[in-house]
Amino acid sequence: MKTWIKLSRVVAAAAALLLTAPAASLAVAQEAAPASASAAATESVAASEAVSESATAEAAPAAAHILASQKELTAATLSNANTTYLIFCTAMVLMMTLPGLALFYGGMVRKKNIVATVTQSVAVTCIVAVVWWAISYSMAFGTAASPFLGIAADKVNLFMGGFDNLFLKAVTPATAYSAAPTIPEYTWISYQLTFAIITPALITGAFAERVKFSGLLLFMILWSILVYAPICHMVWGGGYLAQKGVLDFAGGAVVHCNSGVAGLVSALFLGRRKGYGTEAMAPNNVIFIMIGASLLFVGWIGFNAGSEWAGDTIASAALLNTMLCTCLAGVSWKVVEWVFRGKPSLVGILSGMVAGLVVITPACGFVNPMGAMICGLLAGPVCYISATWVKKLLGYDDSLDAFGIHGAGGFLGAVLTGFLADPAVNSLGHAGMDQVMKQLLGLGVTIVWSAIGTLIILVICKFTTGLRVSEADEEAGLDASQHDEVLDH
Amino acid sequence: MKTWIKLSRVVAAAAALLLTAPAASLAVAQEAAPASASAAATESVAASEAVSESATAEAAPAAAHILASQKELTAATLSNANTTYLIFCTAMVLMMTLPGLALFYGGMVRKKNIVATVTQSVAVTCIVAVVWWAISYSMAFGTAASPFLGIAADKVNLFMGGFDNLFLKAVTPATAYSAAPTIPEYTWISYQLTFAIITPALITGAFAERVKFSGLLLFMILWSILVYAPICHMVWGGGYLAQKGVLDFAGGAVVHCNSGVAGLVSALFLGRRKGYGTEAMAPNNVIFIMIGASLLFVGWIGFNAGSEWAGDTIASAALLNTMLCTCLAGVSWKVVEWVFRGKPSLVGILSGMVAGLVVITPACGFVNPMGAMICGLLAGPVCYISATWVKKLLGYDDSLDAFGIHGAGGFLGAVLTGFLADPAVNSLGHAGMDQVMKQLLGLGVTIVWSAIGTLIILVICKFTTGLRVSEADEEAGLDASQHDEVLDH
Amino acid sequence: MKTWIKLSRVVAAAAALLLTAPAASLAVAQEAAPASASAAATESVAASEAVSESATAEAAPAAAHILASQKELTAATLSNANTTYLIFCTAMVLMMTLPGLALFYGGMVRKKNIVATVTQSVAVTCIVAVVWWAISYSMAFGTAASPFLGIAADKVNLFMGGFDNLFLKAVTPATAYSAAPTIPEYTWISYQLTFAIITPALITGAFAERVKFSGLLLFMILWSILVYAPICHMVWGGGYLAQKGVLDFAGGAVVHCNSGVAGLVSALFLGRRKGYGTEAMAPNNVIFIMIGASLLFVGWIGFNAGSEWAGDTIASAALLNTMLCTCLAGVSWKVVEWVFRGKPSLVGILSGMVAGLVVITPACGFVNPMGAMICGLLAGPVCYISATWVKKLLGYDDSLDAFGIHGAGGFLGAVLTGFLADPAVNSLGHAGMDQVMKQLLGLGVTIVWSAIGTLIILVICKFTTGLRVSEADEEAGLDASQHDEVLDH
Amino acid sequence: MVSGEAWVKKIEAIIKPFKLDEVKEALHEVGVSGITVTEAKGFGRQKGHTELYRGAEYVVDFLPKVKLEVVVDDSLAERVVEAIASAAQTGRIGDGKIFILPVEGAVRIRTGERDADAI
Amino acid sequence: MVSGEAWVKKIEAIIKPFKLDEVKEALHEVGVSGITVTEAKGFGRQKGHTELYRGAEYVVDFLPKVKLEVVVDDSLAERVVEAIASAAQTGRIGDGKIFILPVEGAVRIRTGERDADAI
Amino acid sequence: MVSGEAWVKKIEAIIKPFKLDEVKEALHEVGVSGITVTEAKGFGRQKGHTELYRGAEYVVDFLPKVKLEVVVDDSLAERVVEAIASAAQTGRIGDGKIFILPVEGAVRIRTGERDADAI
Ligand SMILES: Nc1ncnc2c1ncn2[C@@H]1O[C@H](COP(=O)(O)OP(=O)(O)O)[C@@H](O)[C@H]1O
Ligand SMILES: Nc1ncnc2c1ncn2[C@@H]1O[C@H](COP(=O)(O)OP(=O)(O)O)[C@@H](O)[C@H]1O
Ligand SMILES: Nc1ncnc2c1ncn2[C@@H]1O[C@H](COP(=O)(O)OP(=O)(O)O)[C@@H](O)[C@H]1O
Repeated sequence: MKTWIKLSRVVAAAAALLLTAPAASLAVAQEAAPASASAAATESVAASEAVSESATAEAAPAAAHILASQKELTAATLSNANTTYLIFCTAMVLMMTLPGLALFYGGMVRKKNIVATVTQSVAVTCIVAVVWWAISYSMAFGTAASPFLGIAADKVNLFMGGFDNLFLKAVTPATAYSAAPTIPEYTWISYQLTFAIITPALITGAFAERVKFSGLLLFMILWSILVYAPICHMVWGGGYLAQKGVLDFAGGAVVHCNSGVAGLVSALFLGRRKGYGTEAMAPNNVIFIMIGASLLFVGWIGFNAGSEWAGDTIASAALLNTMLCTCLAGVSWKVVEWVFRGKPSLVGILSGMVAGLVVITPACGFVNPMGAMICGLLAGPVCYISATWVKKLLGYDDSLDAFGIHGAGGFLGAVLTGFLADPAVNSLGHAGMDQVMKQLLGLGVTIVWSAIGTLIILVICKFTTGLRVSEADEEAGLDASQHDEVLDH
Repeated sequence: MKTWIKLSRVVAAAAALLLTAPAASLAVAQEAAPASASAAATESVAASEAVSESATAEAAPAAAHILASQKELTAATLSNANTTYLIFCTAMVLMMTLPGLALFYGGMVRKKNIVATVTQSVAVTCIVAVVWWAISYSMAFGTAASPFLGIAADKVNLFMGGFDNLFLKAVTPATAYSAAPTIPEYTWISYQLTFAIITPALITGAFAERVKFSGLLLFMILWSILVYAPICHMVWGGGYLAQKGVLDFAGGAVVHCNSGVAGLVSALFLGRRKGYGTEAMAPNNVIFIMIGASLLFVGWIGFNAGSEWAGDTIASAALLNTMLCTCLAGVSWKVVEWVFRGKPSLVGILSGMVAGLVVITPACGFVNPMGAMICGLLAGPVCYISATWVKKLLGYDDSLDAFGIHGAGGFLGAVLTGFLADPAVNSLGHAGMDQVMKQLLGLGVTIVWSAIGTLIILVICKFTTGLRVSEADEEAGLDASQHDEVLDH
Repeated sequence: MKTWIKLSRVVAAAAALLLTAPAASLAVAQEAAPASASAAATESVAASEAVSESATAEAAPAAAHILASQKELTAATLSNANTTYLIFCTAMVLMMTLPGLALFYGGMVRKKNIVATVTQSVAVTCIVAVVWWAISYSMAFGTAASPFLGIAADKVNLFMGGFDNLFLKAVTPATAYSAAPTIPEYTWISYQLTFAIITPALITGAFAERVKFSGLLLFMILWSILVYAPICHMVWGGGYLAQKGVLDFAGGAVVHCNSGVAGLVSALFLGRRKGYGTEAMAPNNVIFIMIGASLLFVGWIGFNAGSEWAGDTIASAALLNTMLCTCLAGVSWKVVEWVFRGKPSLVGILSGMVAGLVVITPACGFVNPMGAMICGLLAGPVCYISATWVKKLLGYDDSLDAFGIHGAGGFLGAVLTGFLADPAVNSLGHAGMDQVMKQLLGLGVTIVWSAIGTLIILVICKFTTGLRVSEADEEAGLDASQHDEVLDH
Repeated sequence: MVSGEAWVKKIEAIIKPFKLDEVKEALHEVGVSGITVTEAKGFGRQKGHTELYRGAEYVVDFLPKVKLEVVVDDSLAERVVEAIASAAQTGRIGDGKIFILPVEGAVRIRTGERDADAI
Repeated sequence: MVSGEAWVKKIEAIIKPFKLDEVKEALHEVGVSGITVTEAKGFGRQKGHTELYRGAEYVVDFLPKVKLEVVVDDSLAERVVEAIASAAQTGRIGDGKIFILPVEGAVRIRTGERDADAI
Repeated sequence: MVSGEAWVKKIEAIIKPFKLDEVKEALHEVGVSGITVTEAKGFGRQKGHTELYRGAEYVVDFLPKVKLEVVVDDSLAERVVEAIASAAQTGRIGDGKIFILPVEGAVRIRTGERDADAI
């Protein structure tokens, strides 16, 4: 019977996800006509690239989104300032996962699971770096030159970058990636790696307190390859969604919506924790949560402003927008909580701030400060509702709200970007219902791909390594049962 | 009777503060004559600005202190290197408050108040950002164009920047602030925001373990507007003290003396914690204190060297001076403690380091390394005496030594700057008794403004939200009573 | 009898170290011939310096290793981008020690020693900064102009930089160090200071849980002067090993092998902790270990990529290599542990990551990503064996594996650099048996100097301040006995 | 006042931590109005685990337990014991123990009430 | 040696944490030379609070308490109880309880002294 | 079931923390199969230390101790006491105390076994 309940939940989830499909297909339809125009435009842009780039490379790096290829890097094109910029952004985004997210999640679980939860972030970091080097960088930022499974190379390129750059074999000290032509590709790979790390690491929040360590590792390897790399390619690697004009400055769809949906599917698939709803599951250490959230905030500057790949005006806008939206979202969550809960809590303010960071992520390089404040004002209440009421209503156990905050916040931010983009801030941005439809297309594709991919991977893990620990192991805690290592001796 | 004691203490404090007034007025008098000359000089500088700036903008950015206005930013004037510099400094100063100061203070209180103390830093961050966007940035760095309450615009400008830039409405992607003309104003606003955040956050150290959360929030909103913004404008926004030639590289007066004095007044006004002097109030976690102090140290590089707004020679001097003074102050506090206490303590060394950081703050971009060592040698003993003997003597309960360290250290540093400034390091610096008098003027005005402003705000809070929790709530701890959220379950 | 055992252990250690001497002397012999050639080359390089440098300063800063001197810095040669780069790298390396290493080590000891262990890192930071300013910077990066103890200046220069720059007296805002001619010397001093701090701080891992605080301070002062400064000069200050062509990008020999060997000698000299092998000595807080290791990882980007002193292509390679090697080493240690221990542990993965960081340190700016992966693959198992089996076998008590990880890892990395250096990445690099011999020479000299110097200093400390606490103090814990300050009240 | 006679009993129970909420509920139903709880480590038949850090092995055979203390009237003791025993049971090794100890006197600090009135 | 006769008493007190220093002083004055203290959580008439994290509600009805144990000679027991009771009292709900238990034997580990000599 | 007769004893020992492993071994050899351990702070003849933070002085006279509780059959009690006493002894002040208390009943939660069978 239990299996039955589980199955029915999974089906329900699938159904829920399909509800987004119409929106997506609608958007696809709407895009059908302009698409060819846009493709033509893309080509012409590509044609005039050699000329335009030397002139405007710095002025409009985001345009390079659509033009994915490897370029030569010479002493003349190399910019020490921009490379410096991206190296530090890399360090900051790395800090978001280690120790940021590790502590943010580690502090939220019960004490018997803190070591295991933290280990998940650490292990994901290590394993994803190896996968990135071996396979997924090529799939995300490569350019397929030969057909794959009988599909023509240009069609393959819509969804992934192919396998010509496995083990980074085509990368040399003299190459750059077309989106950031003034920066050595080595740094580009490193910076993008930190995104490839934190996205799956976010999903561990939905797995927490019941996942088997070996199962988690297998899941993460497969997910990096089958879900992250293609979605990343579609949006940032010059693939399908980039060509459709989807705006996603720093990862509202690629990182947050993607990991949030994967978290929801995983939470439904794994089922609730033993004792969920009856046992007290208060966070074991809110100070660790605070340290984690703070380092997420600080590091997110490298994530958001860093996504401009140069310390320029757009990066400056992204910086200020990130700070304003985050802080206002902290306030707006707090206010909602004060009203509904009677007292404001530290975990509440911090959750609000993280919600704000998520919402501003796709928008930060496109909107003006007033737009950022609108994002912040909505981020608090919307994510509050999603992480409290909606979760309760639907009854799934997304332990640390991977979906509640990242899924909902990423969705909200992507949509708001369509409404609020200000061309004065970024000439690539543009607001209006047409842009909103494009954003919904981007979200729809991301959600469907992520949900289906995640489900397939979960099934694979379930029947190989296994995914959930035994009841006794869950009771004893993952620290003891998975790692023989506990916090309190 | 209790009220009586409280009142008498407040009066005593007021008296103590007035003692500084003569020094200030003396300095004002002394300055009367040169002031006009200086004003003239200012004008001529302003006149030749168009010429000089393009030539020497990078060489002498500190000159821009006196020339506050918005400038146009073009692709030609934008410097990616300097923008990169300031974006990272922003991240570092943000890290000072979150998680730095939050942990530094959180570790020092008793366990039943750690969550509340940490929440104060977090909440101040959020609320100040919103206030900064709405009002205080305009007051700090705007330029009043119209009279205010019947006062002529140029007189208004001596004390605040007016209200023409509320909600950042005059800021665009193409504006820069005159002090840092190579950097987008968006980044300038962000960087200065982190200063506007940490200054009131420092005051929470004087409030700790007995303040009502709602009262604290109201206090912080008002204080940001009525105290921080004007003092910031007077020193850094081209106002009165800037024109008088007060040297304050990174905030000895604006940040530390200001918050220290506000802390003292608040501590006196609130009265001592229940059990102060009889109950054991040892820090709940010295490791958190260490993490906090360390992140303060690291982030302070962005605070001090960052206040040059470019990675140049002066920034380099500020960097080295900061490291040397901090470390020597750690040693000098330790030695004093070893002698008087019998054993050196971790909290002692860390307190010494923070004292060193505070003392070098106004001086770091003006003195040479030998000067920094003199600052460090004095920082330890002076702040040790202030935070231990003086506090004991006067009997006020400045829980975490907001005044003992930041007030005293800021004062010492500002005075030492007058003695030690080396024109070889920074052509704007100049040592001598005349400069010391200017420094005392700056300190006097800051102290008086801060003390009176703080007192007014405290009274407002007391009679609206209330300021101090009930005895039972204080006993139970602020974590439970203010936030329903405790560290240990 | 106890003294006897101790003595015999020290003798054994000395013997073990002498085993490396043949390798060293062999290498010296081999180098005898090419050395003169290399010296000639050096001279000719020096001759053509004025020309070459203006042209290629940025392209090949590592060449400057061999050409140590002070240079004039003008507005024309100053690079804001590079200065920005190095200022942030300074902050990051500082963060490695505080709070990184302090937490990494603090979490590993028993709870009764956590405060003392943390205090050691903090105190070393403070004291070394003062020594650096007064003496050791001059010895490491100065140029001796006059004979010392009757030894000619150019011979003195082979081993140390002399005493002409005590108290930084020859440093001005207009000087730069020849290796980084575009950056003010103030920043150079600061950056190198962070290396001078972390190296002795690493040794505290071998002292942990039994060292007297006063003894530790004396040890650190002497060690900074007598061991660190000369070795640093020999490799990075243009001394003997630099001239021999030893490759050490970021400190495999200077920092890690050096501190590891010093740790081994210290551990042998001090003897084991009371209860070692019988009492449970599990880490008191693996979360602190995780925070520490994570901040080491993040900060190490400033350590490794920073050692290029500019954000360029070589720095980019160092960045990517650091990330890849670290993560793969985390995986490879985990796998070994999973096989031998039955379960992977958090401390294990983190130890593997630190091992990877150590191994890639000397290699990071010379090898390509494939080389980095080879380093990472070996780092895990080799350091695992060294920190578990070898330690057990030899029976010394290197409490936190200063030798097991830093000594062994530094050695491995330096040797691998000789095998894997890729001239396409860095034109100064070159792989082959001749380079391997040079690397062994560098390691041999470092090991012998470090071992003998450390031993002498230990003897001095033993007979002055004393080195080890009494049995009762060790039982009570260093926190209470050395600092009157405990974590739990 | 110290009667010497033990009309009051102290029930001490060592249980698995995650059973605390259930046991509390059970005691509440039986009419117990006060409980004192301490964190404890237990060593017994239930096996612990071995931790290995860089070659050093630590046998962690003390497992986390929670110790409950309830002082009740003699008449209630048996019911309390049964309530705890049934609520704390999982049937797996390591479920814990209950001990009954005699108490000779009790005081409620707030009021100064004594013995049976105090509990 | 286990006499069976209880000339020695163990006084257990559950008090509010911030009263520990005062109680210690009071005991010191009565002549008590040894005390053992444990952190505890208490459940009783005093109300706790409700914590709400992202929609999940946790009723925290265990409040922080401190448990004192003092073993004393029968003759001293009453004075000890009174000392604690008066020092720990705030008059507010949750002040805690004192229990007196019989002790049948005592040993000072350092010297091996027994019973009354041991305490 | 609550017999009133105390055939079972509870041995409580306050020892120095670093002696725990040795004491556990000693008890194991005597045949004790279950121990419950709590962290405690002890105040006694052994002197603590004074902490001074920025002028404020805190006398820390509570020292870290470990409290062991072992419930055993009357017949084993004396041997248990001796095992603890000899294993925990350092001869230095602060070694701690052992107390013997009567127990009137015991239950093994897992099985419901009572009294002697339960321990
Ligand atoms: N004789 C004893 N004295 C004190 N505590 C005991 C005793 N025996 C068991 N315990 C406590 O009860 C817990 C459970 O006992 P254990 O033997 O592991 O399993 P079970 O309860 O199933 O018999 C132990 O961890 C210990 O805390
Ligand atoms: N029957 C009991 N058994 C054990 N501990 C008790 C008992 N009753 C109360 N306590 C302890 O005493 C504390 C205070 O009791 P409570 O009922 O809250 O207030 P009061 O002491 O004012 O009656 C509780 O938190 C609990 O730790
Ligand atoms: N009368 C007592 N009641 C409860 N605990 C005691 C008593 N006397 C001593 N203790 C405990 O025993 C520990 C050791 O006692 P102490 O007087 O310091 O030294 P010693 O054991 O050498 O006599 C104390 O720290 C305390 O925990």
